[in-house]
Amino acid sequence: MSTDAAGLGRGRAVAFALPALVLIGTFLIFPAIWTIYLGLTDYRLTGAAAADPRLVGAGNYATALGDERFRDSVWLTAQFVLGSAIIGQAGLGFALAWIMRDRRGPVRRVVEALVLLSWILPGSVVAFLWIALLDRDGGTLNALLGTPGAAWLLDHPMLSIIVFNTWRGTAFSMMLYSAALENVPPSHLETARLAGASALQQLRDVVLPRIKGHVLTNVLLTSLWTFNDFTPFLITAGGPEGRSEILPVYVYNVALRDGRLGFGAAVSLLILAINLVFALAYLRLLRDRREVPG
Amino acid sequence: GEEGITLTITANAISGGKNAAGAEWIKQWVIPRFEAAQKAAGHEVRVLFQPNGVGDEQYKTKVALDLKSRTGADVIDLDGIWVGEFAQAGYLKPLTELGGTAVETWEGWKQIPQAVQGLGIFEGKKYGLPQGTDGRVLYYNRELFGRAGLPEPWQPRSWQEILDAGAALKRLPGVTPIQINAGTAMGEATTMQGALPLLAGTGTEIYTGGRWAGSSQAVKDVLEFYRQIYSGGLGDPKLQQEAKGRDKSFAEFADGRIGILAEGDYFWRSVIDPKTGVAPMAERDRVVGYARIPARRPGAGVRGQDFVSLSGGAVRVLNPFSKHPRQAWELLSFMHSAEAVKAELAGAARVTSRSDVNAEVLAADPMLRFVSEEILPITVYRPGLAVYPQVSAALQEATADIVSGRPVQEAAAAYRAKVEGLVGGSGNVAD
Amino acid sequence: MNLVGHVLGRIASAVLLAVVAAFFALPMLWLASAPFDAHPSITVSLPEFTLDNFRAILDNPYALGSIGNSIIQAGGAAALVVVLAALAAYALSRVRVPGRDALLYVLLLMSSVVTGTAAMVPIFELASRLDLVDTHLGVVLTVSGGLLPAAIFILKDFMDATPTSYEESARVFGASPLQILRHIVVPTVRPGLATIAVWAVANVWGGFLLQYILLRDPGKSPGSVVLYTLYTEGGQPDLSLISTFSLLYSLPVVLMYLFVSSRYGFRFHGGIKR
Amino acid sequence: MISVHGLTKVFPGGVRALDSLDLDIGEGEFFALLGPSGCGKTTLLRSIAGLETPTSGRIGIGGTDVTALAPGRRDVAMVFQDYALFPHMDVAANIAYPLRIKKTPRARREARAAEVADRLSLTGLLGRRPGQLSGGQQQRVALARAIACRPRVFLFDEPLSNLDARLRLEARTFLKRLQDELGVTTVFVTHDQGEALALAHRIAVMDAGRIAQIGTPAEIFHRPATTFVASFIGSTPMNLLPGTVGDGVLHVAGAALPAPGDLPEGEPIVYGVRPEYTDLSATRREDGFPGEVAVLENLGTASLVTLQGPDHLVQAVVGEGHEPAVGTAAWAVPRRGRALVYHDGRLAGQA
Amino acid sequence: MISVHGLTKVFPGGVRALDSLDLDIGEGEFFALLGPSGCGKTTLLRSIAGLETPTSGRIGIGGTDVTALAPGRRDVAMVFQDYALFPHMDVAANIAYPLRIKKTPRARREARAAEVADRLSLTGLLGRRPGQLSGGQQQRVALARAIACRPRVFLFDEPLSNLDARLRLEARTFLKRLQDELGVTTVFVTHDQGEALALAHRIAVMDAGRIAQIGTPAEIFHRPATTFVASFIGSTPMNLLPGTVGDGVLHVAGAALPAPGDLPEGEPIVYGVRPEYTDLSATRREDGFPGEVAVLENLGTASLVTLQGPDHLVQAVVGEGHEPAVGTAAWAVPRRGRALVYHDGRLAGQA
Ligand SMILES: Nc1ncnc2c1ncn2[C@@H]1O[C@H](COP(=O)(O)OP(=O)(O)OP(=O)(O)O)[C@@H](O)[C@H]1O
Ligand SMILES: Nc1ncnc2c1ncn2[C@@H]1O[C@H](COP(=O)(O)OP(=O)(O)OP(=O)(O)O)[C@@H](O)[C@H]1O
Ligand SMILES: [Mg+2]
Ligand SMILES: [Mg+2]
Repeated sequence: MSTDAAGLGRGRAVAFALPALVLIGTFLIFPAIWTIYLGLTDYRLTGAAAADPRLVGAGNYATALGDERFRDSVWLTAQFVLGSAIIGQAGLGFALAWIMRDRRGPVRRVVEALVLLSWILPGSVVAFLWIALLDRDGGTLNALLGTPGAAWLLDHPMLSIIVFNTWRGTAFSMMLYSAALENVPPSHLETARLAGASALQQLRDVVLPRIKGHVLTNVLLTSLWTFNDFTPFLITAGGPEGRSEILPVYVYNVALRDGRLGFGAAVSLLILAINLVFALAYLRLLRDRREVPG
Repeated sequence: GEEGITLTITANAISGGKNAAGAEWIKQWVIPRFEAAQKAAGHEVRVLFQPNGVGDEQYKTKVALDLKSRTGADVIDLDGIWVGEFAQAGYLKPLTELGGTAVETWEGWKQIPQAVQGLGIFEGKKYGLPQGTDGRVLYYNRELFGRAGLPEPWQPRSWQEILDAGAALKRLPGVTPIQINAGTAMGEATTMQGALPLLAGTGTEIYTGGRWAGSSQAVKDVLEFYRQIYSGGLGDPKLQQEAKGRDKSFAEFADGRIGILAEGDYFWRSVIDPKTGVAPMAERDRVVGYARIPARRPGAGVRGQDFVSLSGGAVRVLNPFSKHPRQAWELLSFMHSAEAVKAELAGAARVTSRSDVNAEVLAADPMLRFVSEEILPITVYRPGLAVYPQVSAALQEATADIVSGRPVQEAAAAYRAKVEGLVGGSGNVAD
Repeated sequence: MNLVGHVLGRIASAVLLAVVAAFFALPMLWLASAPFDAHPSITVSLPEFTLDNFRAILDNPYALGSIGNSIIQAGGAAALVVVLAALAAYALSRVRVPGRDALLYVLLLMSSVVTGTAAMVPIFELASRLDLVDTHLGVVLTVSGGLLPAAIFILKDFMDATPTSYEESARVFGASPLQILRHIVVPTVRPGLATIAVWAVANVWGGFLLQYILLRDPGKSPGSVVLYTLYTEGGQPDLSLISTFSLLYSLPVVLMYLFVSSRYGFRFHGGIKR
Repeated sequence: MISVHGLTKVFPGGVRALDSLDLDIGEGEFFALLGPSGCGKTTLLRSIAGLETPTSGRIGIGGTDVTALAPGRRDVAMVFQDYALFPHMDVAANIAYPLRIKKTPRARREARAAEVADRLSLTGLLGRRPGQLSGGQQQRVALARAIACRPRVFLFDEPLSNLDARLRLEARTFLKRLQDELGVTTVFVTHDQGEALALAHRIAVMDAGRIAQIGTPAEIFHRPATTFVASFIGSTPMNLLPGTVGDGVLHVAGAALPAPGDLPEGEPIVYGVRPEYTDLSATRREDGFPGEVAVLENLGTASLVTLQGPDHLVQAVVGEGHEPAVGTAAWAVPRRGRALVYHDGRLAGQA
Repeated sequence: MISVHGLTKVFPGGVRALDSLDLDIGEGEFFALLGPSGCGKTTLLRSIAGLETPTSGRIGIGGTDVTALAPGRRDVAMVFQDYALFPHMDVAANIAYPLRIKKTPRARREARAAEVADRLSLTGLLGRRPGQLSGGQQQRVALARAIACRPRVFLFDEPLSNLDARLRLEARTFLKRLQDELGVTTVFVTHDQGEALALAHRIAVMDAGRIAQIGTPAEIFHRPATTFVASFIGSTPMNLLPGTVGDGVLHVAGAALPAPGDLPEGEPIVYGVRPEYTDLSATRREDGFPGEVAVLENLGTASLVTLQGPDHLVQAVVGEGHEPAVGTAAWAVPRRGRALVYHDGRLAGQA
């Protein structure tokens, strides 16, 4: 007999989780460990190093950390994550959830449908849509703004992909925050209103403390996904001159275009490490929250 | 023994998409005829075609992964530039090791000029059969030349004459005088149509005698030429940065908005062809002129030439892990027979690897005859080594630097530093 | 509530929503106009109306079939992910296993890296040793491995939020754990399962590189791979084909969205709670 | 102090929660709103607070029309059913929150919070978070927060319903004393009639968005104006039995009872008598409702007896030691002058 | 029928929810578990159901030891406080669920569900979802589901606490009748003493994981064994005043009262008397507690008067029409024989 609600018990719980764990183990952990090994070699897809890769130890890591392009790429990725995941997706997603929290009817349905469509349309299609939108000559945006010839993707590549990714991923945050806001007791908001609190004061004093957990989940997942999002490659290909070469694009260029798989694997692990730092920072914040019993 | 053999061909071609004609040729012509011929000879052979329709890098990756795991098609299409790195990785073996004596005695060798055979040769061994080759020229718009008061036909003899023509064209409103590919967005097109022909025009090759060109005067001269174009208002720097810049340059040329464009003969055949081109020019034959790419100064080119060019091309190789290498060779050589090559062209004109076919099919197209007769003798091929793509990328980055206004000296130094890193130290870099 | 302020607030939020709707709709306009345009360009314009593009795409030997393949692969992966993630999330939500949360985080982090380019060689070699190259199953299994951690992570939040008294009640009546899962838990978290299914489909639907590398027979290629073949020899996009195919190729996910949102509604729980 | 005129609230879905409601509440009054779930009590309270925009009608507080005023500017304080304490703030910060919003200097508001906390015996808890408090303590913190900003009006929405039965009784007495001392006008929503009777100066019984009766607890208890109010008030439900008038006598559930004057002959009426005013007789009585003892419920100092008649149920309260045995026959006899007769649902006389 | 021996439950966090508890419940008994929040009532009920694994001790049902048996095999039915109706099944499916698990053929279980629904007047609701039912209806569906599988034991965890005050009273009578008719052994958890008194054959009052007293409602009400039970039972809280014994007389809050025999001299005692057994006198009385009338609460047929003494509060219930004015002086006189004297927290005598 067991103490959990469904009477699963450890044994059956393991049996329930096992199929997923086996699949994850085979198609995730195993390749991951292999990738770690590759990261220690000078393995290439072709050439002499493909036939006979040499162990280079931490050499790839040293090379990456010493590579200006890698460091630039880290910095661009930080901008990308901060701009599109944290400010863009989480910010806009929250704003939408907040505005629509007590709205019903067609307006909400249309806005939600559009936001969700941007999320579920296939990446390759979406890339075309944005290239068409931002094109220098025939782009719809230039036609609309009356700025023919404005080369958005060239003059503001980061801004373009940040706006793009905001467009692309806001749906997830919007849904999550909509659910979160339903958990904020209306009586708390109303207590603040009765005390005369402004909308901003209500957000600060009532809403944010309440949905901190959701904010953390959201920021964690969206930054993780944004960190590893390859779709911007389809729009700017990392250009011009690497000015939008975020880490996934960097890895793609290194591993696929240049065929340096060992080095690419090492960089992937560095990305993992950076992600880990992010996650730990979030969890740290979370632990701070947990010291406050709710 | 040979009952029920299956052979597979793969290529980056697919019906209804990329290189559709090539795919159709394999499916409609090669497979039925080869199967019939084998049947006639008493062999039961089935041939399958595995089409692809993706970017070159992805195709290359897939083929490499297949070969790495000792699987894959028996006859494989490859870019000639990949032969070296594939061979080094053990993904390819010399044809003679696979096809046996039949290889040596194949009738086709006699028809393929030695220079063109080089496409499939690595370290002196033949790994593949070249499918065809091409050459780079300067295209110019005769109408614009006329309006700018420039002579015509036009054949510049030095870089300066190109710049002069550009200066004249600059006076026409809405016209970009010169488009020489630069920057990383253009990818290999920058190296093929820009940096390497120019480098050849200074008498240097990117890789000679086991060493890679560094920040030599030659490289600086090339970069200086770029600088003169892009900071002198003769080229459109934006075009060099867009992801789809090359396509756009095609469209602009077809539109009469570019004066001079360095491109391969592919541009003539497939881009501005009045009927089948992607950016068709109805008056191509009347409006578009072409000229050889001059050396920096007369006589300053490689081998002391006045004019230079660069060539590339695809090859077909045998899979070293094929279960039926001899039959695969039969299939491969069948695909390179004069009859097959002619069928592949399907009436179109293109510079093939076979002289006998060229003589026949190029008769009607003066431009391609020009390439075959005037350009191929002076052309240069790229080194088929694994690091070449990265050196090429470094070169592209150097041109990108110039386009975005960085001084020649700095761009050259940065390029040299990168190359040293790539090729394993300064010992492998010239100057 | 202050009446004037109320009205002003309503107007402001309506304007903002309109701007947001326009922002999200703008890029999609092209998809609505180009497929019907006899000469599509990248500019959105009133189309010179024609259905020829559709005829042309139907002539493509792989186009329609590829959408079927996408449905098989995305549907298969979504089904697998939903079933396995639901089982695992339920177990993890209900039984305290030491290190459970740390494990989930580590898997989540790994999943993002392993779906990247660098792990291509290991994944390909693995698939080729398991004889999964050029099979739908290979694609389904490899993408599922990458999607499962996040799916478990999100679904666990749903499971945590359902009251345990339902399960206890069923248990007192003698229901087995599997019966409880089938009769009680699955129906109550159905919106969550639907959301995860849509998320999984959307993720697989657009995936290109992995699918391309794992498949040989173009008759098995999904739409994302076929979309890339719609280029001309020179690597130029064939806009009439691409726009039309994009529309057809997007249609199933749009229909799925409409179905799911009308049937279950998109609903998220969430928030890392313990 | 509070005057409500023609207040109507129709929710977007079409629910008419308040239906042209009029109400006047005096200065310093402790006023209870009583009624079944969904009758509009909360809506009325929230409209007074300004949290709902009325569809039509006017609301005045202290002589000024506040209908269009924002809630924060009406000078009212509200205590919600769930207390709405902010979980991330400690007790002191919770109490001082309204003052913080009003930009009272920190020292002043801390002093004030301490003073209020002292009055409600919360001093030892100032540093705790709401999650670390018992239900009764949470309720007092919510009260303290409402008191801290010294509003003109208190609005309480079922502040006791989350407490357990024992605590509820204590909190009731506490609340009553506090209001007596502070003398602040208080509107108090409840669906527990015992609470309303015990606490209020006056009670409004609501039904479907309208007011069924307003009066002092005694008026409401002893002379409920309608059968609805009658059925609602009382710690045990009033017996309400259908009958007819004939020859000046009421014929109700097998009993013949004296009728009050001026009832039309032959009309159907409803006869109401509280179990507390119903005596049990073990012998047959003309003026008693016959039945068999079906259920016995212990009320502590008394017992509630349920008689099952041929087609009616009657309840009576009997004192300690007088409980009949279950299954025996008995007659329930209404005490003289304590019964109420309703005609057309409205009070028609006392008998 | 149910026997619990030495039952101890320590939760992983270290909370000792049950502390070596013994209990025997007879066949067909309606047994109430009463106690303040957190005393372990739910834990005991869940242990009987098998939803908690006891740390030590044994549980028997109908003579067999079920301590290690899975909940589904104990033949008990439980109604949860939140009813736990499955939201995605209609009423019929909910009621039939236990039979579906027991693999009863579809036709049989539908018939049985309809029969049970009829008995609980749910027939018209069979096609509805729980979300479309009122609280009272939901409660009846939960009962019907429990009844449908004809278990040996019913376990109810505060089944009335989610109903509003009015419904609760009706449901109480309904539940009592139902149990009388079915005669199934029933264990009923509540923290409302009124409910326990009204419904149960016997009551166990729990305190901190132990049983403070077991007895019939009358025993518990009239002779609470400890001050804890005394303070917990009664619809108005019992007056419990500290005092001392001296010269055979009790000195309590300014009054001198006769002491019961055998109390040690000079010891501190607690004097308990219910407000219902306390009379008010407007004139000074030696045996009365002096005070000033501080609060008046209307109880309907009576009023509760709170007297504020120099350092004590005393409450008394006065009949209609006898309410004193607030602020006047009065003396609260315990009725003879109704007062209880506690020494060391345990009942020491009656006075
Ligand atoms: N925001 C809303 N939208 C639509 N209908 C509502 C809303 N709020 C309340 N109602 C409806 O208005 C009516 C009155 O609701 P109200 O909350 O005032 O009742 P109440 O008397 O407070 O009931 P309870 O005792 O259950 O709290 C109900 O029928 C309710 O369903
Ligand atoms: N799963 C658990 N883990 C740890 N402690 C628990 C758990 N369940 C209950 N407790 C603790 O055990 C004690 C008894 O809890 P129980 O739920 O039995 O009380 P109760 O008498 O039913 O109270 P209430 O009237 O509030 O329902 C409480 O202190 C409670 O905090
Ligand atoms: Mg309410
Ligand atoms: Mg409990």
